[in-house]
Amino acid sequence: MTDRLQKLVARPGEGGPPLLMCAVVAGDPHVEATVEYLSTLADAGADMLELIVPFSDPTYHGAVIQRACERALREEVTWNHVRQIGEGFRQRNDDTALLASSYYNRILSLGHEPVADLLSEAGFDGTMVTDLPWNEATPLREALHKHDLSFVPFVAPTTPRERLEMMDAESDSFFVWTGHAGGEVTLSRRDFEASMAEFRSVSDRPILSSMKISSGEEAAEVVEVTDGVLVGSAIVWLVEGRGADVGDRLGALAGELREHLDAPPKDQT
Amino acid sequence: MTDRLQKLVARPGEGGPPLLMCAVVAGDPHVEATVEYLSTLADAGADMLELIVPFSDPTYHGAVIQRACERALREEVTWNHVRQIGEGFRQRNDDTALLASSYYNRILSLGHEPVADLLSEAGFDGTMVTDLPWNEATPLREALHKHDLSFVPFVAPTTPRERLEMMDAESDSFFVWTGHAGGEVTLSRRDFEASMAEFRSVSDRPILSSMKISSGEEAAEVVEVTDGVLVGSAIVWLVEGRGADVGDRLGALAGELREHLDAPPKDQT
Amino acid sequence: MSEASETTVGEYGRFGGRYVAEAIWHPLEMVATAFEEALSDDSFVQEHKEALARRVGRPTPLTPLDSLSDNIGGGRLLLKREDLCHGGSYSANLAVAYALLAKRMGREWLVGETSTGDFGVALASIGASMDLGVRLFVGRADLEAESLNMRRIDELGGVIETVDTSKRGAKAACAEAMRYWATHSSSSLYCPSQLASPDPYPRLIQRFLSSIGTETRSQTDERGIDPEYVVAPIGSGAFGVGLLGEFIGSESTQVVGVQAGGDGQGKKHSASLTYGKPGVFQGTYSFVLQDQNGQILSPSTIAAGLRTPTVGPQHARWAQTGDAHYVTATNQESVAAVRRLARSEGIVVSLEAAHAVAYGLKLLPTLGPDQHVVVGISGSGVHELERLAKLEAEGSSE
Amino acid sequence: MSEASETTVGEYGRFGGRYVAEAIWHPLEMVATAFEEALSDDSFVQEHKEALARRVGRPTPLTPLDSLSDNIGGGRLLLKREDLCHGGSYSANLAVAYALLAKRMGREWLVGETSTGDFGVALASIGASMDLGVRLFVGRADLEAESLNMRRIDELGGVIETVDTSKRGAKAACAEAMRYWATHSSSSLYCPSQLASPDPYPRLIQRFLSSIGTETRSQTDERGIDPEYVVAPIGSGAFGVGLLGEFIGSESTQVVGVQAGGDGQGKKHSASLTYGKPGVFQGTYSFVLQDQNGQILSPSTIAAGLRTPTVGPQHARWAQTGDAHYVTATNQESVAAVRRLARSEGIVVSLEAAHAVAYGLKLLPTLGPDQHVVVGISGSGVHELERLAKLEAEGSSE
Ligand SMILES: Cc1ncc(COP(=O)(O)O)c(C=O)c1O
Ligand SMILES: Cc1ncc(COP(=O)(O)O)c(C=O)c1O
Repeated sequence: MTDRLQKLVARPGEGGPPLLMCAVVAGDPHVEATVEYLSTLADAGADMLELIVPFSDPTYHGAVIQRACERALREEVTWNHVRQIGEGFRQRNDDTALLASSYYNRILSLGHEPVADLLSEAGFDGTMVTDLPWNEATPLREALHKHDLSFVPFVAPTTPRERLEMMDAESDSFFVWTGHAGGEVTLSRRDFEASMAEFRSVSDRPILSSMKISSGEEAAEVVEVTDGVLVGSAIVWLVEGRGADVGDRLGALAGELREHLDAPPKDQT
Repeated sequence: MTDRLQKLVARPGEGGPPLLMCAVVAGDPHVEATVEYLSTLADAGADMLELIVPFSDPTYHGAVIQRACERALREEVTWNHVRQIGEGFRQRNDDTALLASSYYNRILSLGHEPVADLLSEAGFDGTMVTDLPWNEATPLREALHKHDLSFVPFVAPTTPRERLEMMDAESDSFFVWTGHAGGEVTLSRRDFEASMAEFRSVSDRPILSSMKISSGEEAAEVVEVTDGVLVGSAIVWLVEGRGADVGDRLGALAGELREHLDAPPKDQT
Repeated sequence: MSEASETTVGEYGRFGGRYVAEAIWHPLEMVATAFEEALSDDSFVQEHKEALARRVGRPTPLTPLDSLSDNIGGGRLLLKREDLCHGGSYSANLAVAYALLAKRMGREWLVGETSTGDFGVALASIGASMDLGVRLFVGRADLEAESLNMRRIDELGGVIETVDTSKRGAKAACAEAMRYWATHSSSSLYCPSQLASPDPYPRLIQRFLSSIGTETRSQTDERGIDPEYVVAPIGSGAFGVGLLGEFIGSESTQVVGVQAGGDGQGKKHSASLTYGKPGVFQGTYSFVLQDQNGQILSPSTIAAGLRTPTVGPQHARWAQTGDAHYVTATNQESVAAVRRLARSEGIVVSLEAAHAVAYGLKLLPTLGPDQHVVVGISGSGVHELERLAKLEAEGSSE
Repeated sequence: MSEASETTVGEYGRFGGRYVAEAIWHPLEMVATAFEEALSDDSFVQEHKEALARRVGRPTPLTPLDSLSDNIGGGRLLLKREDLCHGGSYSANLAVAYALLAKRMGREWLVGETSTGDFGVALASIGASMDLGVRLFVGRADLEAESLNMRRIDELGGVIETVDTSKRGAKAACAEAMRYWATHSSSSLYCPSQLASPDPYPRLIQRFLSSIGTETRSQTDERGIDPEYVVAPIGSGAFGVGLLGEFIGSESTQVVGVQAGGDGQGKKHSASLTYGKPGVFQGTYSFVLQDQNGQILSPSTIAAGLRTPTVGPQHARWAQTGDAHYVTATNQESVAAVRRLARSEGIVVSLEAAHAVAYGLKLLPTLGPDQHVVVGISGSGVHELERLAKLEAEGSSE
């Protein structure tokens, strides 16, 4: 783990405010804009940023991110562009964690070691790979760990306890809960809370919830039982609108999310 | 055999002129016209007349007679109409042979005996049944013979010698040679002559040829090796034209045929 | 109605015979002779058996319909699946036999008629594989309605001769094919699909399709079943004679043929055994749809393959002796049976076969769980789907 | 190209694995467990065997093409006829197995994708007969191009979910089906038609389709033949693994997979084993058509069923070890093969199968009269005829 990520990951355990992670698609609509958007989101209060490296077939993502990937693909986003974006962002920001996410074939096309080298050099803190489950990730994880980079595991409603235990034992940073897989969120509030309780009984690591959150209120509700949120579609959807004021609107959404996350929990004061 | 038919059938053997048989479809275009046409043809020189009793599915006939049957069917030609036609014709003519032809199912629908009774009473001399081969004809033949009516057998290019012998032994009047079965005449002149020679070696009975003859010249050529002709389509085709002068045109064709048949054979004088 | 006709060849009681133009008598006699000789030639019989296995795909399954039987309650339904033959219908069985016979006789062409196209496809297929030309007579209405099959025939190199008739069904094409054969009998073998044909075809067809029945018998034996009913769709009755023949005379099995009841009003139908009278048509003495003048009436049914005004002489005979009984199913019942079978068993059968299924479905509730109904599926319904969709769109069933 | 991936489950050398979203890992694990248990349960194995006989119509024939072989000269060609399975393609074999497994697991729905519609028809058929719902994901382009099969699915009560994509082939539908399953895994069984799927599907598909190969083996044995070549069309490779698996490692038989060479220019094709590189797609590590950035490239071929950018991991493995070799046939060669086979043998095969036939036809002249080529026919070409006619009209072959 990088020091930067370590500090953030420790925060919930120390009673600090919930974590806010925001996602953008690299190269949507072009590489320079992406650096701009990442900075804006960080400035408005995002603790962590997910840079989605577009893949031709984003099987598990929803329609909004699928469309964004299609837009970005017209730009032919290469690993060099990813390096540029990381370096560009790090010129402006040194505290906010930056994670590259993609599908495994994009990693394989460059190779585990070169990807780890590149991410490390460009100031990333780790990766998430949508179609690389923990069991299959050993080669990539080993390459990343040489550079103190993290491989962030996903948890799903279907993840059984043994897998949670395995991932908790082998992982180093935090978890991302995906309550859906591109489709609608199908879990009831009760099931969601039960899942989080089960996770809690296994692991002390923070868990961020990714479940199509699109407003501060929704975020505040979710962090009653998790340690933070990952907001993807709602951010990317603002980019889709384009226009000159995308930056302002991104800042406004991130600010709203931050504000609600920092407010004391409704029920427990 | 009726006396009338007997006289005609004997004629070729006695060195008389070839036989001319003309066919019309009963009820085409209506029953009264049919009587008219038969009389006209007889007056112009036909020795025998075939009254085709229309059947819904004249499988083995050519397009001209098929269309004529369709026209006649609109008139619903019943056996009673056949009786009327026979009686009407006999009021005007007592020498010309009259044969009813049809498909077997029309005979069966009334019954063998009733058909024989009716034909006899109405002045017919016999029948031809297109889809009733000699082997299957015993019940009908027996019914006809009670009234001295004839059942005229067909001979085809495919008829083997044994069948000729059988039919010659069992039949009483004459034969009709069909060089086709609704389609084009496929036999070459040489094959035709060979067939007739074979027939001659088996039977002394007269044979009339039905092979889409449409002019006096064709008729004259054919009777070089047969004892006469049966002209069907060419007659019926004239009726198809309709108009007021059908009778005149029928008479003209029959007259032309008669004239050429009576002229001395080209080669042998 | 008239007195009985005394046939001299191919008799089934008073039915059958060879009522054809003189030009065809001897060609038919040659086919009859070749057929008899072939049957007594072990190598031909063996060749035929092998061709059925390798070309047609025999044996075809006997599929128990457990889900449907459970849902309806009562007896158990099983299907004899000729829809799984090469080409999707039982026709391949007959086509293979014709081709082998033609080869044996030194004929270069197979000549036949086709209305649904099934038989045409079967003939064209086997013709292609045995270097035999195939000439098929098809009514214009059938040609247009069955474009998929007609395209298939063309792809297989078959020659299609259009017969100008606006009525669907084999009648006109049959006449034209026979007429053609009359003048080409030395180079070609006439291959009727209709059991209602002049001798020797009824006996030839029965023999060459008999494996459908004998195979069913051994499959039921294997499962320890003695069927209460064996049911077949009957148009001209070729498939029916193949399946039912084996069970005729059985003490324990009732033999049922189902004809097309059309609109169910007794007016527009193809039910010669119910509404017809004995007569001669298509070269054989059998039950015929006809008026009081002996004119042939137009058959009507949603199932083109059943659209024939007459029926093979064996069925006329069995109807008379009571060895089999003949019933009808309507257009509506048959469409419903296609749907029902598709939805509950995943098997899409032809509308022809659906007539038998419809009757089988009616039998089930009258039976107990140890009683079995075997229904013969003459062909697959893939090519019917377009029609069904259209009917649905029109909101009618004829 | 990257270093090898070390898979932990479902390995075929360095290929295979289970590369899926976390949400699907455990559902797949449950399928894997159920599959293993089912295999060691004799009653399941027996039930499966019986279903293959009664529902699918196994055994399918091995048809010797004497006429075609005589004409070409050289070796002898035989076809393994999966076009005679229920529904007209080998898919029925797999669909039956999925349905039995789903029942065993207490699942109520079968979820899958279909591009040519063949697999969809098979799944809908068997689903109907076993009271299982069937939900099929189909790309819009495929839906329009394969209207006959789609209508059939509808008739069978299958639910079609349109996936909005203008490209033909299983890719988009596959993703959507898996995504749907991720949130419905407790009530439904995911039933991929593609061998290029996450573990346990490659091994499950190989096992459940193995009867194609073992049956072929016993049929060649019966005829006293030891084939020189066994040839199968390879899209994702499910049919291929079923047929070829039995012959892998044989000393005397060469095993050949034929992929779609498309235009023959090496640009528009679906030949992942010839032009692809190792990578992860559709949940498995195998050969993938991709650019240097790891983006998946669109496959192209006239045969929708072969239009996939990747291939099952077994084939990647066999290509690497040399146990099988993989070649291509072009669009043109395949269309010509359909025609040739139809005209000379009366068998209309799918364009997919035609790729293997095209290669088989090239092999024949290089062989002697005692040498045999067995070509696997994955499905019938009835539904191709409309397309062929259109191509002909356009005077082109793509
Ligand atoms: C890695 C990753 N990032 C982002 C997202 C999208 O997040 P959201 O829930 O906001 O749509 C997903 C969705 O599954 C994901 O897997
Ligand atoms: C009994 C009968 N009458 C008439 C005809 C027609 O005669 P034509 O040769 O003039 O067409 C035929 C033709 O086969 C026939 O069989």
